[in-house]
Parts: sequence; C-alpha cells; structure tokens
Amino acid sequence: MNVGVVTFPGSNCDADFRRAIDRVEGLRAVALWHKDTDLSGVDAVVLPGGFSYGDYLRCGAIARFSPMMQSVARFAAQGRPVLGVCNGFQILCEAHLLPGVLMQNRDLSFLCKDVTILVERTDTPWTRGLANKLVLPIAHGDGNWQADDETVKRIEGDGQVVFRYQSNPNGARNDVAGLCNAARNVVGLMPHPERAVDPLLGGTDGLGFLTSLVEVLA
Amino acid sequence: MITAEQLKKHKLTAGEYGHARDVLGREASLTELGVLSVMWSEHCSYKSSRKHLARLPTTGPRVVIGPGENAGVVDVGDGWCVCFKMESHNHPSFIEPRQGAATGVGGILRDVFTMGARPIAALNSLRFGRPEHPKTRHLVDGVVSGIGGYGNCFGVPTVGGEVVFDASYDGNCLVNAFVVGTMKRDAIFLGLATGIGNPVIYVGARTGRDGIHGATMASDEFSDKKAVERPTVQVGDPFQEKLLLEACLELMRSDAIVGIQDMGAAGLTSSSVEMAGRAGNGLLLELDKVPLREEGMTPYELLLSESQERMLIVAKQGREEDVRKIFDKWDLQAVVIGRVTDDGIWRCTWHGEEVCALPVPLLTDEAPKYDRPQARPDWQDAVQVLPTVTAGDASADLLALIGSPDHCSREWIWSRYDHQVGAATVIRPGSDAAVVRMHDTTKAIALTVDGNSRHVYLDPVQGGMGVIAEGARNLACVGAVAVGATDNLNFGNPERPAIMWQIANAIDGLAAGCRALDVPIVSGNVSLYNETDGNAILPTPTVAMVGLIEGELPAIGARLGRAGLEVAVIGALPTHGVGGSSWLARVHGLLRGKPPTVDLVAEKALHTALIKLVREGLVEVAHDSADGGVALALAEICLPLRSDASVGLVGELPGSGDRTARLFGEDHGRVVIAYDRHQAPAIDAVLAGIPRTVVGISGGSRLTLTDAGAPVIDVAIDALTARWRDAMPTYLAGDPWPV
Amino acid sequence: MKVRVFVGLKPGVLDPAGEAVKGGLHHLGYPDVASVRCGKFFDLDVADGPDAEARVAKMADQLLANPVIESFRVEVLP
Amino acid sequence: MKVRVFVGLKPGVLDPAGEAVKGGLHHLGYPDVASVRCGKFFDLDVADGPDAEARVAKMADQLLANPVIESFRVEVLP
Ligand SMILES: Nc1ncnc2c1ncn2[C@@H]1O[C@H](COP(=O)(O)OP(=O)(O)O)[C@@H](O)[C@H]1O
Ligand SMILES: [Mg+2]
Repeated sequence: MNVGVVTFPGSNCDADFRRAIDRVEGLRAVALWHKDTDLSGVDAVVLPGGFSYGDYLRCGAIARFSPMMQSVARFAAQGRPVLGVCNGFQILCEAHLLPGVLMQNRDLSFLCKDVTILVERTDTPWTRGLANKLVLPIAHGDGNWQADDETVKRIEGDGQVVFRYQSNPNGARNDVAGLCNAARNVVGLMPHPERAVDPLLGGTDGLGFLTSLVEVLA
Repeated sequence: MITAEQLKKHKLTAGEYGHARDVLGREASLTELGVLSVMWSEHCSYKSSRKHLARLPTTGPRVVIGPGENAGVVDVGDGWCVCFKMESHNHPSFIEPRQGAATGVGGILRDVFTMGARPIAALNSLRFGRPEHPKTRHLVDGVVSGIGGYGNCFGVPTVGGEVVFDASYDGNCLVNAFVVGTMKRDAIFLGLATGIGNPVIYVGARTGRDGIHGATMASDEFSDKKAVERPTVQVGDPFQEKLLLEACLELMRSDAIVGIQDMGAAGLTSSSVEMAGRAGNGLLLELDKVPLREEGMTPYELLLSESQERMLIVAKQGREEDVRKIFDKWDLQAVVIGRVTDDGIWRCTWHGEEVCALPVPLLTDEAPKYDRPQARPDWQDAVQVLPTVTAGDASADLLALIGSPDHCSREWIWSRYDHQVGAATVIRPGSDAAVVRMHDTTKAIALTVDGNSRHVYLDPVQGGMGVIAEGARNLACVGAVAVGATDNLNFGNPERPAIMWQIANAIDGLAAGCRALDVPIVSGNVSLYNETDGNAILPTPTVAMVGLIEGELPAIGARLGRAGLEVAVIGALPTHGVGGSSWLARVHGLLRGKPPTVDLVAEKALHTALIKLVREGLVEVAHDSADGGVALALAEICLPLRSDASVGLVGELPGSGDRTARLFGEDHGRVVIAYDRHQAPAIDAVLAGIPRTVVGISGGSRLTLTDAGAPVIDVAIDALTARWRDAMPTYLAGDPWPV
Repeated sequence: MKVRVFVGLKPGVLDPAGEAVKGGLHHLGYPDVASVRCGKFFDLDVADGPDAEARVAKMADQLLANPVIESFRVEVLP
Repeated sequence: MKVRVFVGLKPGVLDPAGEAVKGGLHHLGYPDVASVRCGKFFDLDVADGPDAEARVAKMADQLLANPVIESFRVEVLP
C-alpha cells in the first residue's frame, strides 16, 4: 500500500516520515510535490511537519492553497485516510478540513520535548490498536489549539478529540493534542509519531499510527 | 586620488594601500578600495593569525579536505564523509542578538551545504556577560531565539552547545555556531571557478544593503541620494535557506556545475574572488545583472553587501537552462552574471563600464600577512599566584556551584531548539556529547563543543591542550573515537602584544593536544578585536569535535538511573589544586592560580580504554569530570534528566590530601563511571593499569560523601535538582539569578 | 496604489502575545497598562483601479486573516 | 485611554514575511501585488494624562519595537 507524503516548500519532516513509513511492512512511501495534483497512486496521504512558507503569515496559511491541497481535500471528502502532523495539522485546520486554529504557545516560545498523550479514539484509520497512553515528542511554537465555544461543544459532543495532553504544554483548549473530522478519516495532531519509530531514538509509540493503517487498508 | 581619510574609513594602512597601488601601477578606484578593504580585512585574510594557524595539525588518514575550503571534510568509511565547520557571529549578535545569531547559523549552514553535504546537526558555543549586567538577559533571550528560530525552520536539529557567563563578555558576547553534514565521498563540491568561458550564476535571495559597513556607507561619494539612516543589520530568512539547500543539493546531482560557494562575509566579492583564486583564473562579473532588492544601489554597495541566503555557482557552458529549471522548481532565482576568464583578473562592469579590475592573487595569496609582536603579559605571573582561601561548607559550595550560571541546567535553552528533526538524534542535549545517527549507514557521529577561557587566560598552552583533551574525553564518554575538529579562536586586539601572545600560545596548546590525540583540525574561524573600551574578553578558543561510532550503538547514559551501581573515578586522582577552577570563580569570585596541566599520554590511554568499556557495555554511565571537579561530576550523575529518575549516592571522597582540591579541583584525565559491580574485573582488564578508584554505591535520595569516615558532603538530591533546574528559568523570567 | 490591511484578533479570542507584552510593560515599570491586544498590518502595493479595494478585501478574507479568530479592515493609503 | 502603537521594519530591512505573503498572493491569482511589507500594532489601554502619549512612546522604544531594525509611531485612538 502506498502512503503519499506531501512536500511543501519549507516542509522538513517529510523525509523522516517517508523513512518511518518504509520501516513498516506492507507500506511504501511515495513523495508528493505540492505543485502536483495526482493522488491516483496512493492509498493514504500524510502532511508532514516543518515550516511551510516559513510559517510567516500563520502556520499553514499559504500551503493550504497549493494545488496538491485541492486534491487532498477531494481525497478527504471521499473518506480516504489523511494525517497531518504538526505543520500538517496546522495546514488541515487552515484548510478547514479540521476545526479550530493553532495559535502561538501559551508562553510564546518554541518547545521541544516528550509529552504523554491520552488516546481517546481508536476508530480512525490512524489510531486503531493504539494503547491508551503514548509518549511522543513535540516540537512546535504554535500548537495552542483554539476554537470558539460552539465549536468546542460540537466536537466534544461528536467525539472528535482523538488525543489529549496529560499535562498541557502549550495552552491548547481542553488539552487538545489532536483531532479528527466528523467522518473520522482525517486526523491531525501536534506530536510527531514519525520521530518515535525506533527504540534507539526515544521509543516506538509512533509506529502504531502506521500499523493501524496497514490493518485498515488491508 | 585615495586620501588618508578614505584609507582610515576602510581600515587600511598606508603601507597596505601602497602595495596595492604598486601592483596596480595606478590609484585604485573607490569601489576597488572597498573590495581591497574587505578582502584584506582580518576576517577574510587572517592577516594576524595565518602564520600561527599553520602550526595546527590539519592532515591525517581520514582527512579529505582540510582548511582552505568552505568547510572541512573527514572520511568515516564505506564511502561516507562528514563535513563540518564552526563560525563566529559575535559582533552582529551583540548589536541585534536575534538576527545576529540567526544569520550566524544561516552562514555556517551554507558553508556546509555548499560542499555538497546535507546538514544533520548543529551546535553552538555561547559566552555572555555577568547575569546582573543590564544587557545580558536580553542577549541570552535573543541569541537563543535566533539560533532556534533559524535552525528549527531550516530543519537541522540543534543537539548541543555550551554557555558560560563572565564579566569579560559584558560588552562583547560570543556566538560560535557549528554545523555538520554528511555526504558521499564522490559527491563533494568545491568553490572552484574552472573552465574558461563557463558561466557564473547568482542564485538565491536578492541583494540589499544589508551588512555594508556603516562608516563607509555614510560617505556621500557613494550615492547621489541623501544619506538616510539605514541599519546595517542582516536579517535572515531560514525558509529561503531551506529552499536553497534543496535546490543546491538537487543541482549537485545533475552534473551541470563545476563549482559552488556560499556568499558569506564580504558577499559577492569574497565568494567570487576566492573561487577564481582557487582555480587560478580570472572572472568577469556584470554587476548590473545582479538581482537587487533595493533601488539606487551602487556597485560599491552591491559588492560589499552581506545579504543572506545567496550562493554563487560556476556551471558548465550550455547547462545554464538546467540550473535555471531546478531553481525554478524551488521558486528561487538563478541569473547568469558573468563568466570565467583566463587573464587572472577579477573584473566587474556596471552597465558596460569597467568599475573594478584587480589581479586575483593581489586579493588572495598576496593579501598582507603580519607577524605581530608578542609579549607575555606583565600580569601573567601575578594571576598565576593562588591566594589562600578558606574552605567553607562543601555541601553549601556544591549547591552554589550547581545553581551557578555555568553549571545549572540548560534545558531552558535546548528545549527551544528542535533537537530531533531528522529523526536521528540518539543522545539529545544534556549529556557529555550528543549522538546523531547517519541515515542509510550503520554509523553514528558524536558531537561536542568545548572551551575553557579561565584556564586559557591563566595558562594559554595548558588551557589550549585542555580544550582538546576535554573534547575528546566527552566523545569517549559516549563510545566515540574523535576523527576531527574545528576551532573558533576568539581573542582581543592582536595589535596588542599581550593578546598576540595569548593567541600564539593557545594555538600551541591546541596543536599539541590535537597531535597527541590524533585529532586533525579541518576547518575553523578566527574572531579578533573582541573588546570594548580596551577591555579584551578572556582568550576563548572554542573547539567542536566530531567522533565516530561504528556498528551497534552502545547503551550509555550520563545519569545513574538506578540504585545498586558501583560508582568509581577512572584515571588520575586530583593532585593539582583549585587553580583556575570554577569553584574559585563562583564561590570566591577569583580568577587565579595555575590551571591543571594536561598529561596527553595518559589522556590518550584513558580515552582508548573508556571507548572500549562503553562499546563493550561494561559500564552503564560515563561522565567527564572536568569543570567543577569530582564533586560536581558526582552530583550531576544523580540529577534527573528527562525520563531518568534521580538516584542518590553514598560514598567516600577519592584521593588523599587537600580536601577542597579533591572535591573541586579540575584536573584532566579522569571520568566518573557507574557499572554493575560484577563487571569490575572485566573493567579492570580493559583499564590495564589505569587507576579505578571506587567512590560508592548508587541509591537513596541523598548525595553523601565522607573522607576517612568524616562527613564532607550530605545533600538531598531534590535540593540539588531544584537549584540546578530552576536557576536559568527564574533568571530569564526577569528575576535576579537565584542564589 | 498603496493599501493597508489591519488584521486583529476577534474580541474574546485569547491573545497570549498581548498578555506577555502587558506583563513585560508592568515589569518595566508601567503598572497602569490595563490591557494590550496585538495585531498585524500588511502594506500592499497593488494595481490601481476602481475595484482595488474590493480585491484587497478578498485577499484579506482568503489569506491575510483567518476568519475563525481574526477580523480585518482595509484602508487605502494616501 | 486607548493608544495604538504601529511597529514596522525600517526601509531597506529584509522582510521575509512580506516576501512570503507576496508569493502566496501571486499563487492565489493576484499577480499585480508588487510588494508586501508586514508590521504589527499594539492597542494599549493606559491611564489618562497629559504625558500618556510620551510614556507610550517610551514603552515602544524600550519594549514594543526593536530600534535596531524597526521604527514605530504612536496614535491616540478616539
Ligand atoms: N582557527 C582556524 N583553524 C583552522 N582553520 C581555520 C581557522 N580559521 C579559519 N580557518 C579556515 O580558513 C578558511 C577561511 O575561513 P572563513 O574566512 O571563516 O570562511 P568564510 O568565507 O565562510 O567566512 C576556512 O577553510 C577555514 O576552515
Ligand atoms: Mg564560506
């Protein structure tokens, strides 16, 4: 099964993600270019971390308009699996494929460390079989998820919160670390699963995202 | 006619200019004077240091490219190389800490990827003034956010560094940035302008008036417009740099180019001149073709601009379109601005009119070189005398030390750096050396950066040797063999004989250390004139060292992690005393005495044995005992680090004689280890005569040391941890440094 | 022609940068600063024309502001 | 009283954010955008008084703007 990883100008976790995918039996990483539009050869799409367009305006704001994102929106509308990590999560929010926005961290500084997150949904293509607690690294300056009361109420009611921080590092509302859409096929989160796929490099809690996909696509 | 006033503005002496005029057989134009002034600056020409740098060992079986190129290259086997360099951005960082530090990182990244290497890790070595100095907090905050902001966005993990605070840096902070990259041996690119007629292509960001020397700019002759106040600060754009990296690496795979070089200090001028110089050719540059960001720029300004994120490429004739296509893909511009010529002259035209015609050798090899007078400072003997200090309560001293600016936790800093992008960081910041795996190989590299300006000040030779010894020891602690180093020599004004003496002697120390420990210096940088109002910084050579780990990665920590381990000191026991120690500086406010002498033979034997101990899994913890002495090293292995819990230690202070010296003396050549006690015989077999002195057993929640049964240190690990962890965040939140 | 677009957080949206600036000003000895809100502006140079202002408003709506948390205002500069 | 402080980069200083926004607008189909410069503003609520404007200017100089690369302007809001 082919998993496409989109490279935007300024993406810097795309190669890491492709390597993580290639570690998993049954998956093959396919590099996708932001100026292209063809998704016919892939079974799932990953929007990786980084600083697309330098994150200068708002994180993910410019990347959202790339040709590839128009295809990703259609792909998502067909109910097919899409995952956004860190900058990818920010892009998904800017593109309104996920609700809310990611604002600057509460204490205004970039933060790189391991966090514990609680897994609240295992019925998405990316979270099947995940343990209920994961330790994953974060590395972001803008991971403070915010939305208005009505949206928060709706997504909480609808069970769209997929991950919550055990100890909130950035001020995100309701400790939200990751979300899915109403259809559950689009998932976004701030922590980096692709950095936790090797016991020598800080654990393997990220592997489950990819093995989950193998099961779903099988 | 060039006037004395103009020479002064351009920091050239009458003798220097006279030489240029003789070679040219005419007066130089103002634009040419600007070019001469930057090419003959200390920064570009190394005129004061070149003679001394020649004493550094720069060759070895692994060295592929030594000093002289944009960065050094070392072969690590199986067709793979590592490429690295360190560079200072001291003055810009003092003026505008965020942008100054950011562009420092940007510059050193370009030095590495211009060689064809993909950067895989960054480190930095920082020096700030006293915490209580009104500028310090702002500088720390700005420099750290600049380094993080640039590296994080570019996508290189910043995995380590060092920070020291001392009054001598109050008016002159130091920011030395290091980057290492990897490449295949057959994919190395050089800054060469070969092939007569080949096109010279300008790529990357447009040129603005950034970084042009303020004094020269203000001169009315250079612009018909009224002089407006223009900041000369360079602003970095890590996003552009990331695109530039990808475009350059893609281009290098295409076989379309013969040479490439970043535009660093002195921008277009030095990059084009150096490329021509290395190839022995001339160049013709049509300056009006250079993409500009600002209106009304003159050839003078354009040649001296230090706008960031630009590179110069010499392509093969007829391949211009291939270059353009690749840069187009990455939304970057690529413009042909000139060609390689055979007359050895560096010519620039401006709308068809020649504005510069200077022989390349005049600007490179024939740049002035000086053997400046040296004299041992008249205060040197006096500072080497150790006054008598009365030892206080050792537990209180230890708490003071561990919460001091030089020894407290640096997590406030490195948590602002993405130290994991690249998904290869095996040992993260906070240990003796960082370890980063090389993708697609079974290798990893270990990285450390060190400097001890207190020791160098008190004795430049021993201090210089000590820096090398410490670097290699740090690498050995994670099981890595040192394969090369890069240095940054930060000193005061070399025209003062005392400073020149420090430079020459420190280089002798570095050279001796490198030779004895088989560590070639493959690249480096010199930063002189670091002084304010005649007060020089402490002499600060910093060294970044790269180690190699082949095959399976050893499981080694810098923290005790569990109870029941035997803790020992291996190597020589303290004999030296507290001269030059951190304890003397931090607890008594004194910079006095003789620093420890370095036994390089013993050092080498210790490193070899330690690497074996770590590789064979005989020890669980290895931690260098340098700064702060044995007491601080023992305290540090008890502290929590990330998921490691804190674990106490009960033991006996090793050695005999003066107790303070045994606690806080900073002798080289020793390391604290912890291991399962059943391994002791196997460990001794490897140590083969190197002393192993047992301290005690890990466990409990206190650090308790006795001396012949009498209590010496007894503190709760929680108390140590609180002092260590809270100091820097408290200070950076705006409060005074906690004591 | 030159147009300035102001983008600010909608009332009620949390402004961590504003809070931090307020804290910083109090620290600096300006305790009377009761509130700080941060915003951004963009100075655009666009082609003249009767619809220029409307076009810039569209740019703001599509890209410069995020309607989930921000509102904007367009001002033609003299 | 309400005061707005505008902070912008001095002329000639590279504005990476402005460049990125310009590129974004071109992509979006506004090729006529010739330049974009980004700035910030701060809306402060400070104690009334004759020297209020001068005090805010001091705050701007000390904290809100980075005088090495930025300039600022204070405007009293109605
Ligand atoms: N202290 C030093 N030790 C060894 N090599 C040095 C030292 N200082 C400078 N070099 C070498 O001299 C060359 C020129 O360096 P530099 O002028 O800093 O390059 P850049 O153009 O990037 O500023 C480089 O090859 C560098 O590695
Ligand atoms: Mg260079």
